[in-house]
Amino acid sequence: MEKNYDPKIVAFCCSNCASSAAEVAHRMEKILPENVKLVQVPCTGRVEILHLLKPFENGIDGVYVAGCQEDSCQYISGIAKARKRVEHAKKILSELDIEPERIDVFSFSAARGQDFVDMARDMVERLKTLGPLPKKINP
Amino acid sequence: MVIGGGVAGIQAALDLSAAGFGTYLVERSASLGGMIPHLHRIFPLCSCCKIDTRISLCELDPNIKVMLNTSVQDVSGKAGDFQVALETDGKEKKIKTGAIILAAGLEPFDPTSFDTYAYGHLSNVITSVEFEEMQKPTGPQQGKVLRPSDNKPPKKIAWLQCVGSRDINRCDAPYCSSVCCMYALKEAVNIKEGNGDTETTIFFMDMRTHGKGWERYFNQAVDLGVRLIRSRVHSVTPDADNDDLLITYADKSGEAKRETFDMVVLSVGIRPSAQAISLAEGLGLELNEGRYLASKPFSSTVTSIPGIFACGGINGPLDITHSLIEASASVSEVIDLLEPVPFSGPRTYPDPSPVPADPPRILVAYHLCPGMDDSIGKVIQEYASTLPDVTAVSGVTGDLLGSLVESIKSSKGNRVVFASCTPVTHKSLLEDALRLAGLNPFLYEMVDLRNREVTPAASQLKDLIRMGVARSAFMTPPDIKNIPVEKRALIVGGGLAGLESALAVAGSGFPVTLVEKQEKLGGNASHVVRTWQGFDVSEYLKEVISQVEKNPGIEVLLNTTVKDTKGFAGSFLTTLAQNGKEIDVAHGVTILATGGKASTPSEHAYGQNSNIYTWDKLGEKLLSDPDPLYKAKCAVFIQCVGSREPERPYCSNFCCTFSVRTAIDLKSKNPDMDIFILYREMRTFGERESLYREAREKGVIFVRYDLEHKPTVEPTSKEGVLQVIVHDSILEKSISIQADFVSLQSAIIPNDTSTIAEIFQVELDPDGFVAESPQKMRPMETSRPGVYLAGLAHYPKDTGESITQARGAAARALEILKQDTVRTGGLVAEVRTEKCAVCCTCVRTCPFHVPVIDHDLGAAFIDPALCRGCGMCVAECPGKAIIMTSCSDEMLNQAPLILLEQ
Amino acid sequence: MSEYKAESNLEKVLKAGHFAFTGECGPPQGANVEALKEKAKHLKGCVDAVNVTDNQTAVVRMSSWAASLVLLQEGLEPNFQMVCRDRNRLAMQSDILGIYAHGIRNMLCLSGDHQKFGNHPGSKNVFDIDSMQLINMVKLMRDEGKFLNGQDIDVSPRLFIGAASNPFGDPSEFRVYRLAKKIAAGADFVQTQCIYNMKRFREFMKQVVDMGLHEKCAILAGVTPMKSVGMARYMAKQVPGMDVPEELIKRLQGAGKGKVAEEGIRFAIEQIEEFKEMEGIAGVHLMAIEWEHRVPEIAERAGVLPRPEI
Amino acid sequence: MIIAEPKPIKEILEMTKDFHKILVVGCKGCVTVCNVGGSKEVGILASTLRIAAKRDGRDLEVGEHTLERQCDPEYVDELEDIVTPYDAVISIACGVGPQFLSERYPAKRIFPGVNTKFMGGAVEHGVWAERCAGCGTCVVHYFGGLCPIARCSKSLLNGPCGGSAGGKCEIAKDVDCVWDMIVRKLMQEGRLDDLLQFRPAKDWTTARDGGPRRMIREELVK
Repeated sequence: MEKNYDPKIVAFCCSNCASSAAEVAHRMEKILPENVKLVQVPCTGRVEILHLLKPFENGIDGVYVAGCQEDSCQYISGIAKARKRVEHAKKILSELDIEPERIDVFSFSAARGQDFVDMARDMVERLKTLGPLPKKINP
Repeated sequence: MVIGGGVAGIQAALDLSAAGFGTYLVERSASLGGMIPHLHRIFPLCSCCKIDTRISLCELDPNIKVMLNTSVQDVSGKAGDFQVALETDGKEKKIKTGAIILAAGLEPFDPTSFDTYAYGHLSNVITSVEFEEMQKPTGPQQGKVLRPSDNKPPKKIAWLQCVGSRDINRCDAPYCSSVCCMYALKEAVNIKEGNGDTETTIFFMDMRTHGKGWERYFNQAVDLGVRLIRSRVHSVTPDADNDDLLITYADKSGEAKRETFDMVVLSVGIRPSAQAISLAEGLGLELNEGRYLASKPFSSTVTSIPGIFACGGINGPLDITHSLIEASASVSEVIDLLEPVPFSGPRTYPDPSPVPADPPRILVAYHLCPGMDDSIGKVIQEYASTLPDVTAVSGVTGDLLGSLVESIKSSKGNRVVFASCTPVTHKSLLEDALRLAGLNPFLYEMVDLRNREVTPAASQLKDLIRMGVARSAFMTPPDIKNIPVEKRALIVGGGLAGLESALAVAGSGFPVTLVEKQEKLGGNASHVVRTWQGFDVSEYLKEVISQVEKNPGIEVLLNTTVKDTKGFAGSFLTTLAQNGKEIDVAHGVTILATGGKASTPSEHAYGQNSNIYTWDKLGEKLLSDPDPLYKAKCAVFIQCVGSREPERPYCSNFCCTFSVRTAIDLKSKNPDMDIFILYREMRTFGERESLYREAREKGVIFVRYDLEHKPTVEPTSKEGVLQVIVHDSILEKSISIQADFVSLQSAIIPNDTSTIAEIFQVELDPDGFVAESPQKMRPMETSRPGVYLAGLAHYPKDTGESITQARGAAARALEILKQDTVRTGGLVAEVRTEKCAVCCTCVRTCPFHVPVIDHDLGAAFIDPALCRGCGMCVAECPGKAIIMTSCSDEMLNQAPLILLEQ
Repeated sequence: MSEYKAESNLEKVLKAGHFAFTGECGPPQGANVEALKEKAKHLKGCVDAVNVTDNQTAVVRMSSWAASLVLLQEGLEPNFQMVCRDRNRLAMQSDILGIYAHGIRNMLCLSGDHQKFGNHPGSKNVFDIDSMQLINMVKLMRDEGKFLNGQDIDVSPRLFIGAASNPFGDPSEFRVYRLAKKIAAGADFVQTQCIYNMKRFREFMKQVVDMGLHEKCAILAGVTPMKSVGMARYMAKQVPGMDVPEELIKRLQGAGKGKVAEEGIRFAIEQIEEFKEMEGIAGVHLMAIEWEHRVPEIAERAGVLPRPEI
Repeated sequence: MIIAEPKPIKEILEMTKDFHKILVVGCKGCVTVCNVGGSKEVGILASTLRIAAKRDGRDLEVGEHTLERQCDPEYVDELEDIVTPYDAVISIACGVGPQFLSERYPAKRIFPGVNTKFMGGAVEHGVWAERCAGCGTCVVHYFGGLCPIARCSKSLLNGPCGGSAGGKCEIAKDVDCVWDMIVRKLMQEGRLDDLLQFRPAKDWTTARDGGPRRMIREELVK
């Protein structure tokens, strides 16, 4: 694995809990890692398998979905749906002999800013250990 | 004018403004929010972002003038014409107002005076409020709970209940603060969830979890391993050689015990704030023994002075839910009293310009909160202007709305990207601005400046701006309809709650259709003798019913049930069934006051002897022919019959008070009568505690029993005396009682809510009552917009609380009735019919059952007024036939790339 | 025209009102004729007829008609089994003609276990006709001398037609009717699934007798001695439509180490004793799977020896 | 409808590995309804192929298109221009699709992207079950409206085999015994006699056993 490799990560982030968590994180002056890019969605139930795969076509190393706790999704089953879709996307990656750990899903209680940032950092660490996708994947 | 900027005051101000009143919101401190910002979580939700939204709504509302750091000097005049003298940091100011709502709330009890707990002497003894501050992630300790003496995380924490509550001797607080049990449990649970090994122990007298969902939470806490000790605490003393604390207490059998903890939390009670008291006294308002406002019978929010109303902490020890209910209720009183006079007339909007086919022209506007680094502004300025399609960048301050509209117009933008610290709270602002500028109100994208490094170099900031701009470029305007509001309320249920809300709605000039399935009005109230304060209910009920019947604005339909309802907030069409024939009613709002009833006991020999009553039957008897009861030598009340058991894990809330109240009344008729109340927890919460004391003074005998050893009732014959055997859990022995009659306080169950949920498509809570949505913060709203909630359908509650909630629900409902049109469409899912394979996937996926297959259309149909915009169907549709302009596939597929362009 | 339908030994024994006793013998998974003969030796003289299974549990074995012929040479009377899984109606009818031509006189008609259980799970099953239709087809060939298509047969096969019945299968309330249906379709004798739950079986037989089915057809009760506790458990759990009561398992466990097999046999013998007395039961079908060598002993102790010569 | 399932990606990769311009073609018919061959799945398969190509550095161009139906020539014709630049096509319609495409575009290599399973319906969102075996002579009315030919593992017509236990089929605990259902239903309706009636051997000529089937409706034929 090459030196100071900096993975690129996309996080689909529900505009409720996950965002509030981000806010709390901010108040606590916890900084989200540079290389994690947030894409807000009204609810993680909006995120499709395709949205989870596309980034890998385009040189991104990891994707995760950040949503509410199962019991506090204001759309009832949003995060549950997201989990299932993430599972499926993982399956597709592994069928392609790509580490399924590159995709994941996390739940946050709105008050847990710390968790939000930790999660992002963990993801960065995880991808550093996984290393970049085979060189050629980056155009 | 609303005095007090706590949660109640804020709600009152918002409701007033919604009802068309110009409102002054006076707060003596430097910020709105009262207690809540100090809390970590409010059962069952986290407190963050629950109150902020409302605060900023107040700040943005042209009809609410927020006056911080302001105290009330003097009030003169009369209802409709008050003059209030205010002082804002030194400067005097006189303001005229038609009515005043006192929302000057409560404050925590200060335990310094108690030597027992050595608060102030021992650093590891803290108050629950201090503890909560520690738990709050955004608090000074960033959510880390550490014991003050050595900054180590405590391993063994004790909570001491009723500190400054239920106690006349040491502090004049005869009442129960009614929130402490819950918050102690909450704090303990949160600690345990953080670290399972922390030992948590609560020393309590009665565990009072009498509110909606509380009992379940209580059970969860116990399952989580929170330890509960029924006891009285003698003293907290320092442990010999370290900072640990030694608690000496008497357990339930009276035996003295000692145990060491490394931290002690005092669950301090609440009391009316000093300011509230002085204010009340200044106004010459009557205070009760607990130094709360003495309210008018059946009107908890009406004070002794016409035109002055009160809600929240000043009326008694109330939790958030009840403060909110009272806030709305007090507003409905104001609406009754005054014609609304707004500060600024209703806005007029130009028709939105047709879908802009021309390329996106994006205005990037930003708003920095106080305390944010101006350099952020610079970064935005410089960077945004370099981005494609951006025609202008401008920072907005002061009158956000005005300056936004201005910059939109001057920049000729057709999309807006708005960067601010808490975007969610600016939604309505942006939509208004766009509409005023003649644009589709949904052509905006919000950039979340939260969670950003304060240093300008922050490339994340740039990412966000880039993203916002890109996303807005992808946006196409969704189509929007304005639908006229059906200015009528449908109220389901002719019980007291239904009647009260009917009067409140009709009182403000909107017609009401009141539906009752029985052949007469009155519901449960018709067999309630007195409120806990002792007011005569049957008299009052007669009065209310006659008012309703006299009121030309109220159409009463008896023997009528609801068959079906369709439509959405502002425009419902409901089909009623009245003995065979169907009636259609068009209405803008619905209030569910479908009530509840006492369940029929399956135990205690109920039905085998004419002297065994349930509380409602006893009430009827007391009203129709009380003498036999008065003559009784011995009466027994059994509590928690079917409540707080595995199959019904909730507390029926008012039964304890009912029994104590009735016992007192019986005693006063016949002092020689022996009265036993067999209870599990005595839940005379709040000011009802005084009744408990009175009953004990009058010689009513209270016997505590456990779920494991329930009392038994032996009917000797069909009429004759009853033998009641109860195992006294304190004396640890069985007592046998010969009773002339027995009253079983059986669980209160809602009336066929499953059907109601079916018809009105509202969510139910786990106990089968209609669910609030969102929980706690909207106690009169159901999960379906435009459908409101009052009375027993919501949760068991006594007459007074039902009335208050009913009036509150009316006030909430007016918010919609007062509008002329409701807007549908916007950030919702739309079906592209030509692509639809009518596969039912969306029908099956939607959590709210919104999509239907429209056979004329030959495609799925998603009612924009009902769609909540989660996008789940969009993601699931196998034919990609459903789109979401605000969050398109293109957007979600492109966004990551855009972020990657360095 | 003889008084018999097929003149098989089994038919004669039953007609003569003797308590019939049939055995079973699974063909080898190969062409090992010696092994087959070995098994046959044990059964000889102890039973009236020997069922020869047809790829039982969908495991490939020497074809049942071939194995039947071997037994015939060894002087035993085979009860040729045929399942619907592996043959369509053409193959079935030709085989039927074939076995009759070679002197086989009994035939048991079965659906057959699904191939999923066997050693060729990937195979395609046939199930052109079902067991009921097979019974009826054999009857048609015998009594009316016609093929299934209605064409005349030149010398029709005269076979004693057997069917299987599982009193413990579900839906239980229908089982007796299914038996009635098979009898109506043409079954001359019926061999039941092996019985362990005597209580349920008695109830079943009561229904049978009430409906008078035992007068239309000879019912042979199926018996399989338990060799081990493991076997009992396996049958209880794994074999669909098998009912092994817990107390039997306990009883076997109770027997103690090394004595389980003996206990199993003792139970089997008790069963046979009861069947002798049970109304409607015409005999016992002993399925001593891979235990042929114990059959003589069991027969002896059950007091069904010597077998009648007719 | 016709129910299908996606082929394992490895299999698809293997069969298309020599091609550099691939068109993925979906169908708006049954396979869209059973969430396997609609435009959403087209997108997912296409993306998967691209990722795979990038993974091992092959240059691959993947096109996406979804036809109204792949079982009607008019719609298949619509591919005329679209298909030109591609040298291979993956059809994720039922087995009919790849064949109509192969016949219409003989110059292109056509690959199936799904495995066609059976004729059935959705018992709940995401769960489909077989209901019809297309035997050509429907007799469900004899059996309480339930088809033993499609739903009994042995296609028995005269009652349950000995393997029926607890309402389940002998082949697997999660397979319902249709005969158990039939018997209970008819007994409830008091139609035991129907069950006792002997159902003779079925004439399979109308089924697949009668050879490849075609249907001509003279009144429709030009």
